[in-house]
Amino acid sequence: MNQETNQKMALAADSSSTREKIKELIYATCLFQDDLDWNAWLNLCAEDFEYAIRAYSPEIQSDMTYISGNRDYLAKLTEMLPKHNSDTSPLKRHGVVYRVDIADDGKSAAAVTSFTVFQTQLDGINSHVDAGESRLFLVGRYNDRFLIDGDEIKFSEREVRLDTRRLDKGSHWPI
Amino acid sequence: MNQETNQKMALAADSSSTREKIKELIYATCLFQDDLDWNAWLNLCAEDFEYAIRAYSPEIQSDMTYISGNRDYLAKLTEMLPKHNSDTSPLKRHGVVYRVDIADDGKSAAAVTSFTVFQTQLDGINSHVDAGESRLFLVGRYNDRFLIDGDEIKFSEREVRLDTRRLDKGSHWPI
Amino acid sequence: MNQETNQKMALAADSSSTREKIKELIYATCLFQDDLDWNAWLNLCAEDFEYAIRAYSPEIQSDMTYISGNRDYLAKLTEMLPKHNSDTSPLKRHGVVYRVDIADDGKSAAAVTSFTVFQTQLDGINSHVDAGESRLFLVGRYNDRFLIDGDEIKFSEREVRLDTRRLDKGSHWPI
Amino acid sequence: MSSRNHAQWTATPNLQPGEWVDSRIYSDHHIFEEELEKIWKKTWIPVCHESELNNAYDFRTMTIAREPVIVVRGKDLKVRAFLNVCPHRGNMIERRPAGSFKRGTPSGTPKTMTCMFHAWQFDMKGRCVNITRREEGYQDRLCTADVGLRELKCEVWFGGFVWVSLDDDIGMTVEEFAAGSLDCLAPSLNEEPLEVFHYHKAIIPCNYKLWHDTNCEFYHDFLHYHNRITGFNDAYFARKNSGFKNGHINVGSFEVQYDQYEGFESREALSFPHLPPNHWYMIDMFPGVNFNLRGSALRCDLMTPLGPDRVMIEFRGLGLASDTPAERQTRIDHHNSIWGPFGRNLHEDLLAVTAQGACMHSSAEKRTILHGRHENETIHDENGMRHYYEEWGRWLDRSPGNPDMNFAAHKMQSVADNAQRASAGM
Amino acid sequence: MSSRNHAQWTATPNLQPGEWVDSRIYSDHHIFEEELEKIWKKTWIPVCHESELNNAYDFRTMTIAREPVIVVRGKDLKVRAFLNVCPHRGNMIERRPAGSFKRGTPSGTPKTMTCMFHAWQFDMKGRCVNITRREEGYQDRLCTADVGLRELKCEVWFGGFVWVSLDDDIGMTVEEFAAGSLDCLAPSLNEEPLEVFHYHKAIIPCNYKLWHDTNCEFYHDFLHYHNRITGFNDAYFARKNSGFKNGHINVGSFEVQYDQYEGFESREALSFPHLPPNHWYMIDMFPGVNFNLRGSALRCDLMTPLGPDRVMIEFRGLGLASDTPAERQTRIDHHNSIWGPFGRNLHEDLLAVTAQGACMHSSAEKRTILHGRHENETIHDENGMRHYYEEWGRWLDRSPGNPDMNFAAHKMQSVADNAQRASAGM
Amino acid sequence: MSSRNHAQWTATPNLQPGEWVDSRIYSDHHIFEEELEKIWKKTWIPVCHESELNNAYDFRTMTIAREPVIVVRGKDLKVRAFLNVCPHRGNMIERRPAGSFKRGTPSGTPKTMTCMFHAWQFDMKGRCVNITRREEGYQDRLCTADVGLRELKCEVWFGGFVWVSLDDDIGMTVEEFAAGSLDCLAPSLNEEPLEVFHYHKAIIPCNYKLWHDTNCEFYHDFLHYHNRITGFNDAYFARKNSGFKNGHINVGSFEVQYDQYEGFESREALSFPHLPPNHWYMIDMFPGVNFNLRGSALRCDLMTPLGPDRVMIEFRGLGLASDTPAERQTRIDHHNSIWGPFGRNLHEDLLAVTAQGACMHSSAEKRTILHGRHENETIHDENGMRHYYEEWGRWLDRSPGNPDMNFAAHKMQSVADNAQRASAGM
Ligand code: FES
Ligand code: FES
Ligand code: FES
Ligand SMILES: [Fe+3]
Ligand SMILES: [Fe+3]
Ligand SMILES: [Fe+3]
Repeated sequence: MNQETNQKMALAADSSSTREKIKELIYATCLFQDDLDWNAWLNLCAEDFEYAIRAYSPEIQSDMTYISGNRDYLAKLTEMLPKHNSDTSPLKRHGVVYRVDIADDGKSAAAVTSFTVFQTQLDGINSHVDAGESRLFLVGRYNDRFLIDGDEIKFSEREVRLDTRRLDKGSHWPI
Repeated sequence: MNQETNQKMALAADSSSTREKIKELIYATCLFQDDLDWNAWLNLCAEDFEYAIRAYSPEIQSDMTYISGNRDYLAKLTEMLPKHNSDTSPLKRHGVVYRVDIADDGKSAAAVTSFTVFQTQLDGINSHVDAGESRLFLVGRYNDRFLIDGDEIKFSEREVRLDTRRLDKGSHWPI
Repeated sequence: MNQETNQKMALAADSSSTREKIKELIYATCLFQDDLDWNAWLNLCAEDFEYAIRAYSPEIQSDMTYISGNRDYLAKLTEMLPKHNSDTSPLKRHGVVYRVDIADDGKSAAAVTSFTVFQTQLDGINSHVDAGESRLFLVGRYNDRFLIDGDEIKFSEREVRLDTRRLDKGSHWPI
Repeated sequence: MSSRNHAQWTATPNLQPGEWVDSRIYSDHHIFEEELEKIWKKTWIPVCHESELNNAYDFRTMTIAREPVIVVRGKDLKVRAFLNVCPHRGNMIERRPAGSFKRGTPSGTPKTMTCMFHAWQFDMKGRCVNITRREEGYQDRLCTADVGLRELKCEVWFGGFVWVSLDDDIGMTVEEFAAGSLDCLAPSLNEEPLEVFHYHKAIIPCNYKLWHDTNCEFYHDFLHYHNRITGFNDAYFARKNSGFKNGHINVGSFEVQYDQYEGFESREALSFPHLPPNHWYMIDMFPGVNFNLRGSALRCDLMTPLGPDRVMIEFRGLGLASDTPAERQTRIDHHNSIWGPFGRNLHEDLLAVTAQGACMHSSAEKRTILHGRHENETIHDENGMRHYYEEWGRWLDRSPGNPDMNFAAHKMQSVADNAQRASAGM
Repeated sequence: MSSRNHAQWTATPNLQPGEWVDSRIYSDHHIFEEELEKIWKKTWIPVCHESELNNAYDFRTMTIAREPVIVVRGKDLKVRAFLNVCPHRGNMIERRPAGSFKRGTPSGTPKTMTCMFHAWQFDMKGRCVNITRREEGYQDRLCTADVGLRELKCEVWFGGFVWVSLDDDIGMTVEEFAAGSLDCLAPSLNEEPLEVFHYHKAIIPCNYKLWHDTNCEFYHDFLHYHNRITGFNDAYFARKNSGFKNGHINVGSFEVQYDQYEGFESREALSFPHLPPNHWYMIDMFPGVNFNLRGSALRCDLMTPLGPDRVMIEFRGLGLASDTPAERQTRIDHHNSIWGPFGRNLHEDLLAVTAQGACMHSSAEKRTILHGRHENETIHDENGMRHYYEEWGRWLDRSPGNPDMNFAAHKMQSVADNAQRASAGM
Repeated sequence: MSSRNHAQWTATPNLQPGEWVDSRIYSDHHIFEEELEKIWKKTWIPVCHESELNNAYDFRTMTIAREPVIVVRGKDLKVRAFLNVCPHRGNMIERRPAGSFKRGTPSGTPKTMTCMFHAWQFDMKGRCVNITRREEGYQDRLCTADVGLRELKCEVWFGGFVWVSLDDDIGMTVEEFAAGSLDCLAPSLNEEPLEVFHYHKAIIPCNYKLWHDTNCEFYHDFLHYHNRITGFNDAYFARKNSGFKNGHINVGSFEVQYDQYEGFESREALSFPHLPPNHWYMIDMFPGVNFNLRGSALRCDLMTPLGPDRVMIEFRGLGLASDTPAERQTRIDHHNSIWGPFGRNLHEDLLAVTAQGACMHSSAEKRTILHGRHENETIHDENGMRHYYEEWGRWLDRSPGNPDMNFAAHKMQSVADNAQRASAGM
């Protein structure tokens, strides 16, 4: 095993471990958000993290933004949740990271995750009959971007791109 | 590439391969259980493996155990299935391992898997009309624990934590 | 760290990277097929790639093939789609690679992926009311085979094995 | 011995009236609506257990015959029930299944029920304590005294179950309604406080009475490998199945051989107070409630009819409030092994009524359902069902054997038929 | 030439009675229930193929007009049909779609049908062979001879299809019912045993007759790129569309140019017996069955109406039982290319009737549906549908053009209208 | 001050007739069908906005009262509406929600609407321009002139909304129908072209009128933390709620303090033309339309009743067509913060009507719904709803307070009651 091979292996291992870390980060957001731990979620995001939920409408034949904001905005929004009346039926994000692309300079990356969100009814309708029933809520993709700074990787951007556009009551929670 | 780097790489590779093996083990349980190969499933479990299905009930505001038992109990239960009348509509467990934590001493690990279970109707209702239709059956998480002994990794514990509490006919099968 | 360890590590890393590449290939087909990019999909397949959708029918107690063909056949079929009237409601394949087995000679591999397909209604029914609603469409597995030629890995076979047999309108699109 | 043609299949069975029912009582839309009005809105329902609302300001919500109900425990610790409907514009006041009003809600202050819509508030006695901007909007035309909640009759009875009736004029207590049917278990349940440890729900595509029938008879032991292996002996078959006023029944006890089922164990160590080891009592109350005590664990089924071919069943498991954690876990295991959603018997029972329901969906042909076994009123007798449907016929004023006929005609018919059969030597 | 206002749109079409129908026949709840009673419960239905129950004790289950049916092959290899309903308490006896009674079930012994609920047992001739604890529970009041299954008329006919009727008094054989409509394919299907290789189902939100219409006419070739490219020539348009007694029709054959569609191939090598190469016959039987032979593969559609705007269609594909595996695979490929759930034509057909159904859901406005093409009774003529609805009107005693009118009035009206039009020189 | 029993709960409220409605108007099946026939098929509906079909040959599809509708822009750029139903066999002509006929379709040539089933074709004026194989099939019996599409009344009015009516004889323009209710926003909307930037739909299990009620009153400010924090001051409560002919209402404006809600900002910079900074107008049109302008973004809700306890609401957001991308993004953000599917208010509103609907499902008991607040016709007055239900009663000829009574009787009753109360000094 010569020096060059050694270096190539090291680099490959490096990029493969970055790739794994990125997947873990994405999956961590699913867990944190499912558990309504908004702070833990936002702590995985860079200061100037930008979040948006978007969908293409075949009705108006145009791309739409359903909500957007930076980390600060999301922090405020989630802090104020207790002041609002919400459907608190738990959501479970079920994502699979389909693709991770690390920039040539190793300083940023992008990832595509296919997800579904299931909602288990709690207090959104007639709880005596409906609570405890799980339903498909959303289908879409996460298009994420990352900043890589040595060992530290943070989300710089998340676009939630929804297929589902029958949103019914919608939600107070970031997806 | 010095000795130290080499060692760090070896350790990292080791832990990353343990991580991969754990994911593979979890996915293997999904395949085995989907295929009703209960023995193959239980062979992945340690002698004193403990299994439980649990859920929190917002109705009685308390944690519940829906079934629990050790490997032996599960072996007996699954062996006796042919003596029982069951809905044999096939289930497909759709899990994504979200998190693997290996203990510092490398002797045990824990993993969190988000799952959905889909049921394709067979003989549970009016098969002429319903058989072949797939429906969402359960949403939840696997909280698994593992024993690591050198190359050998075994399940020491599985908690199936359900969101879904409208269980309708329920099931004779471990989830 | 001796020479032998070094070699073992290199081999392990190799097989683990092949494994990763195979997963990425499978996930790439999900993305390409979701996006109706049939060419990009078929470019991941070997010349003599064989594709089939199969299911077991408990009604006629026999295995069935619902469609089958080689790469060429699929290319023709997908090219001719614009001449056909189709339900163009977007599908999202949600797959998790459960198992990758690399042949001992390292020249081929097999993989099992558990998948669900969700359909977001567009033009298949009464679009005013239904468009934008997501529904479970199919549950099944991909049984894939691969040819490995040095760095190049290609699909040699895909069997889509469906649990779902209530297919309603069916589809003009390969799953 | 042969198969039957249509005429033979649809002929009146050669049994006594009352020994069969017409399947339309399980499937007809009109009869179903009548049952809600004439039975379910006129009876006592054990909607939950007091341990589900232990503290002042705790609440539980549910529905009876589709009407939203809330049960709350007052500052005075008394449990009261109300329609969970706001007097202003009919909103459901509380959406959660359970919780506490001790803390405030986004639109409301602590210790009150607040309708989130326009924030009208009510105290634990159902009195309206605040109308937002009342003076501005209602001047002297409407005051809080006019818009209290609708209070419902409510009793805590029989081991701490909370019973509610939608009928102000029901004219009997729960005890009177039970008419002695609860007595066999009362000592075991009233000795010390109970606690719910299990709750799950099933929505099944069958009529609620099919579930009640299954609970009322043990002839379906053949469905359960567990019952056959742990039960079948002389004592088992000698258990009495007794009817009580108002359509209730009891099934007497015997000693179950739990250890005959591989992996299961004796329940002796954790028997409920005053219950002999491994004994098993069952009470089926009209119109759709079941109490079932198998040694160490009490089960209660409550049916909520959702349609002629749709029922929600809520399953509760209860132990003693004084249980140690280890005792509790054992009770839970005992409960689950047979009765849990992943247990051996419950799945089989639900499977059977689903299949039965698939033949008695709301547009199915009329069929004859036999309830004609006589076995000295022991557990394979079908007297439990005959007793139930006699009561059912009375409440609806319909004949269960021919719901197009009224109940009096049915009784006379029975008498006449019997006389005729007797004189014909049948 | 212009668009139309409401009055023009709803005016009676300037066509002969019988050349249009009222859309309410596709959407009205009451008419739908009447169809089940007066048509579907009174006719022969090919519920499955004999190859689905090859051996003694094999069974298949299904429903006809919502009634559960089981077909079993006896020890004597004869195929018999029964209601899949237990005479005891109406449970569905067998829940599986298919299987064998050779092995026992959890609640039953081998070679019998066992109702899992209380384990009553029946033999393959529908005779009750065991009532559990009969003596204890029924004494001399009920014996097995009283409680046989309800047997249904059953014939194996036309290439091995299993035909069942719920009507004991149907008064005609399948052959008589078919009235010659099956003759065109009989030589091809009866020469040697067939085998089902394909089964799938679709539940479509449209009336079953919309699917039957589509099967009855080829005018919708414009929907199918495959048909246009492989079919349109003089021979194609010359195919005859012929009516038979009882509402059935045939579509005559011609030679399809399969190789005109890229990727498809000639089916010559695997033609069914006695069928000229690449030829294509179609039979549409009243009230909702289709047989379709395209060279190498036979398709059969069976409709099960689920509601006025909901139909289940079961699609079967058949080859010869003697096929080698390679031959079979080729037949399967041929079948799938057009007719499979991922094939070119089936998806288009189902898409079209779904869209049609969306305009004729159960609360839609009444519209006029035109069946007025006359093209010498060739395949773009709409005579197939006219023939069908004439029969339909007779069975229901309703006019298809105005279902509020009875059939006789409709016929007289037609004659009168014709006379009037003729005298008016229209 | 106390809770109430059944008699008290169901007593007629001590308010003036018109100050309450009977909950059955929100739940009765029969009333619902009547509403579709007598109201929804007889009125003007703003089905979409002209910016959704900008170019010649662009189209949009939708339904009104379950009838499929298509709106197309002609070569002459005029917008026309038709039933989206084929005159041949009733297929839905176009399945897509939107698109262009400029390009051909698999079964059709460019610049025509083609029914994919048998490829009949229509131009943008609804004229039939091609019947496939017409001569062969219809000879001289049917020609394209006979089978044009059903054209519907259609106007582009009020900032570019496209209004359609199913009633040829509606006898009034949109302007006349609006009866001045649109005037308050007309200057802001008609100054320059608007553009839709937001569309989403909700299907909610409640009656459509419950959503309209919510849009008609601001008393539910208590539901919205955002409203309480940004609104409550004297100017807020002084906003006028004014009725117009035909059941429409307006809510007057004031200056919202957006920056009081953490994270939100003033909308001053992007005010719609002629609108004072941060002002807010609302128009509720009978029977189920809402226009809502909050400074920088216009929202429009269109209801499509799907059943007595089911409504689809389409939400649109609009800005100025001349917006720069940055301006547009700001408008979108403003719109979303409150009104988007993930915004603060919309979720709360939908949650409330869902809960209200759960108490007024189609089999719920009759209740009294109070609309009795009088606050000088300002925003916490409930005069908006009183105004609406007066109109509703007129169209259906039913009393909203007792739908078993006709409207005239209701009016007389009101007068009599008032007189009686007055004389009784109530
Ligand atoms: S509906 Fe309860 S406060 Fe208005
Ligand atoms: S219902 Fe079949 S044996 Fe009782
Ligand atoms: S239905 Fe439109 S062309 Fe036939
Ligand atoms: Fe049981
Ligand atoms: Fe076709
Ligand atoms: Fe609001």
